[in-house]
Amino acid sequence: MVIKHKNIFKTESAWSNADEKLLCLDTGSWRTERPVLDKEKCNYCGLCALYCPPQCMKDMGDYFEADLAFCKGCGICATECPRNAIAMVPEGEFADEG
Amino acid sequence: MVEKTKKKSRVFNYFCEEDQFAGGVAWCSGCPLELTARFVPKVLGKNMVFVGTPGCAAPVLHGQNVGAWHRLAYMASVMTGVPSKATGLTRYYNRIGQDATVVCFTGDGCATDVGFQPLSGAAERNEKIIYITYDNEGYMNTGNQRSSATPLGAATTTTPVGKIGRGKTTVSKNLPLVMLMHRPAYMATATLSHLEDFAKKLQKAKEKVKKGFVYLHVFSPCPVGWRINSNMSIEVCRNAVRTNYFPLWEAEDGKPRFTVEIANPKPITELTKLMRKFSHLKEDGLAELQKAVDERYALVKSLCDAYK
Amino acid sequence: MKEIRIHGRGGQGAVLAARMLASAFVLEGKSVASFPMYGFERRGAPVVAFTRIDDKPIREKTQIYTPDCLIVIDPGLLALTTLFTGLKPEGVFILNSPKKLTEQPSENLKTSGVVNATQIAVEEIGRDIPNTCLLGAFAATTRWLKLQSLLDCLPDYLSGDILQRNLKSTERGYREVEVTKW
Amino acid sequence: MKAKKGQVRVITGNAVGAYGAMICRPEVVAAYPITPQSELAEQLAQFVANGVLDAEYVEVEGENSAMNVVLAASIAGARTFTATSSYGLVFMYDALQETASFRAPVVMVDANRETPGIHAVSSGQQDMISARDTGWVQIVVENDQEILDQIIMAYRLAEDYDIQLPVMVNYDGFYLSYLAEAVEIPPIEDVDTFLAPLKQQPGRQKLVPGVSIGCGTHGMEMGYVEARYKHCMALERVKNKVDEIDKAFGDYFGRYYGGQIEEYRTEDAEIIVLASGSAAGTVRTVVDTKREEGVKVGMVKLRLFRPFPAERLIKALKGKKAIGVIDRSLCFGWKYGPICMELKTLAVNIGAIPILSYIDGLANLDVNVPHIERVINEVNAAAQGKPYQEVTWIPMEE
Repeated sequence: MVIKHKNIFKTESAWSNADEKLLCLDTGSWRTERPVLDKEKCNYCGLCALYCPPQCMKDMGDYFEADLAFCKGCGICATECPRNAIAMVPEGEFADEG
Repeated sequence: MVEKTKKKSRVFNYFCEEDQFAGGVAWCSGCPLELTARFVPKVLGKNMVFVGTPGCAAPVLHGQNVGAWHRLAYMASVMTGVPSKATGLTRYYNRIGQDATVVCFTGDGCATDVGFQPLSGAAERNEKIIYITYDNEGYMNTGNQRSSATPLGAATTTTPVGKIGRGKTTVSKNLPLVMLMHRPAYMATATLSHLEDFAKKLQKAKEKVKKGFVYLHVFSPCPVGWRINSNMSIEVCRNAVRTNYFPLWEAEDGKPRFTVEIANPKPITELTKLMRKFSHLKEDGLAELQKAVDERYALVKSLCDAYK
Repeated sequence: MKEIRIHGRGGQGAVLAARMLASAFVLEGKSVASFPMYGFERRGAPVVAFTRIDDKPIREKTQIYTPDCLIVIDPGLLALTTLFTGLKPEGVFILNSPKKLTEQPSENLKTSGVVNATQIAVEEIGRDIPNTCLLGAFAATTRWLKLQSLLDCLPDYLSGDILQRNLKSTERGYREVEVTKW
Repeated sequence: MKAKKGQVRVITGNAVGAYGAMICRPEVVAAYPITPQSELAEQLAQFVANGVLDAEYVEVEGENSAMNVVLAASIAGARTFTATSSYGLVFMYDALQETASFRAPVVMVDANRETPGIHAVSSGQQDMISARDTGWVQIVVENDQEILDQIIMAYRLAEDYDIQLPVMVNYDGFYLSYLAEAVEIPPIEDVDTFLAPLKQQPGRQKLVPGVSIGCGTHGMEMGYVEARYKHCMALERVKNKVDEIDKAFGDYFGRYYGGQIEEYRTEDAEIIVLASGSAAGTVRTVVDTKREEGVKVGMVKLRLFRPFPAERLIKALKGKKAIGVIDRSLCFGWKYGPICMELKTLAVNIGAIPILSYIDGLANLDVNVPHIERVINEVNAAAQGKPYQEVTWIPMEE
């Protein structure tokens, strides 16, 4: 038998190693809407960041901003914001951004 | 700029670790399980080992060949072996003086059904393990089939509604109370709307696990399976607490106490209206569900009162 | 034999579309085989589904590596590098997109049918479920299947108001698809 | 360099199993009692209670958990031990496969007993047979001393860096588990010496908290194929390794067992009886008496069942005129017994000779002397060209 396969695992059994390969999905592409913040209303309480399931809200010092690479557009931040400072806007509005 | 009256929420202070998961992972948008999975290591710290099993968490908790979706040590198990594997790990780490928090992380399908026997065994042996159940009241990873945590009257793909079928015909197994009867070192119910309550319980769990078995039951509604709009899943958790559908309580060494008491609970319809899981229930069905909720709450309350 | 490969995301009805297509061809006396490929089901995760049609019974049980026709339900998937691999010469391409195809996406691709199925689905069904609309576009672009066969098979899968809305969405896909010969 | 003479005790097979485990210094032990193995689990608990065995002894709520406890502890780096039988073994079935596929070097004793379906609390190798595709190494012993010695050898095999596989040491329930024989228990320091070579080998992958490494990742496409291929190649390496370890054991402790198989009076034999387990002892006696009557018969004792010792069997059986295989179990879907069925796959290498399958010794029935005499007579007749019956359920014909 002539083996052509190059080993995937260094180990005998199936082990993963995050230092060698941390996987990540382009979940940002799942979105049909994105959160848009009205900074006037925001009081930096951070509930949007705390409740965000992908925990992808970045702390910008006096407000939080969703990382659009991962935000799935679920809209929880908009629902949970005590000051209704976040609106969910259809992706179509940003289509030309490429 | 609005004058910054409020400082950042206190919950941020409970975090002792960065988010251990990659930004993009395979959980549905709006899923409370994703929040739970990311939240737990932020509070418990990185020096933990996850033991997980097929279920909604598996595609993220367990890797794909060499690739992993997070930086935590983990062991993948089938549903029959989670707390018993955790036992093997915690016993050996304890023996060699390796500091570690061994955390089982399974759904209700494993905890209340397939893996109930080893869970009960590990609890009775008071193993130094934190067992966390994310309870979405059914087998959601495989498309919303019923589990023994599925409530009375709920529609699932194996308890469908039809000319005759009216959803699940039996009341769900009350796993938190069953685990109370195992007298664990510490146990608690928690959910994602009450993050500070959840964070406090995780910190207490990390302390108490040094003494013995810890059980955490996290109410984690499934947007897809329960047909909730993805932006409403935290609100569903909140209303579950406010209707006493999912009371928040804890117990140290078997003595239960409420951590959040609802002065005047809302009717169950405040919860059921947020989802289509119960949409086929008419007044009689909703009344029956309300009765089941009230009875269950009364039982927990009587136990808490007994230890006041 | 015709081999059709459908690319979508979890929750967009790719698997259902493949099966509906098979049912429609059965109404025209064809042998069919349809199956999906995905690991765990996740809303948003890529899914591929296959449908084979032939005059004689279909015996292969493999994925489709050299499709005669590609149906792409989510325009985001155009970024998938492997999308066009194996497309047969004279290949047909059905795309759900709000934008026109300005240049030939792949040299083997001779015919393309583009329609804003998401838009039509939102208008007719009230939600972004573009699969039936794209099947209408498929029938118009390939001419391998009569529209009526598609409409006749939908009741096996849908009923009531949802059925009526999907019938309209399919018809609009059939009429409004923009067919281009490259 | 030879080991010192050990202490001799007259104890049952089960107690021997406990001693065998104890002197190998396991760190995590989990066992659930089941007839006929219970005394082993009790003896281990007693060792721990008396401070003779320093191990985490986990009183599990069932065999499935027993296997999971030792599997995980082993993956964390511990030396582990467990023991079960029949119903318990099949209850572990999913964990058995995980233990082997995770390549955890767990050592387990299986006191063989009929599997459930037809409820029976009696001896038979059906449980071992029913677990032959779980990826474990399976070895079968003949007497009490061999139980102890094989457990020591099992650790040196399982934890060998080139192997990294769990090993199941099988002995007949009832016939050995309850049989008291004089057994030499080597000093624990000598066992340490015998197992010391393992310490010079590279360390295997361990699960450590705080380290971003995960055990049991999904095997995706070629990842899965690769892991299975490595597992099967390791099983191939087991065969020579078993022979090497047997030699090293004999050189040091003075007792050789033959490794994968033992060949008893086979050099000039024309016909062979293939047997395994405690029945092989009885076969030896009948071979001797038949030899005195001028019958050129020998015995091959199968010790290694998984991986199947094909090469050694071909070498031992090539050129013989006929073979009789005594199976103490059955093979659903084949008329032959399982060991016979597997031996038949080697027929093309051994030669077109009669291979007679005998099913005997189920459910505590004896593989007794008259049965073995009948086997040898029929095989001898077949060797001389007389017609023969391919499969015989001996008890059914009495």
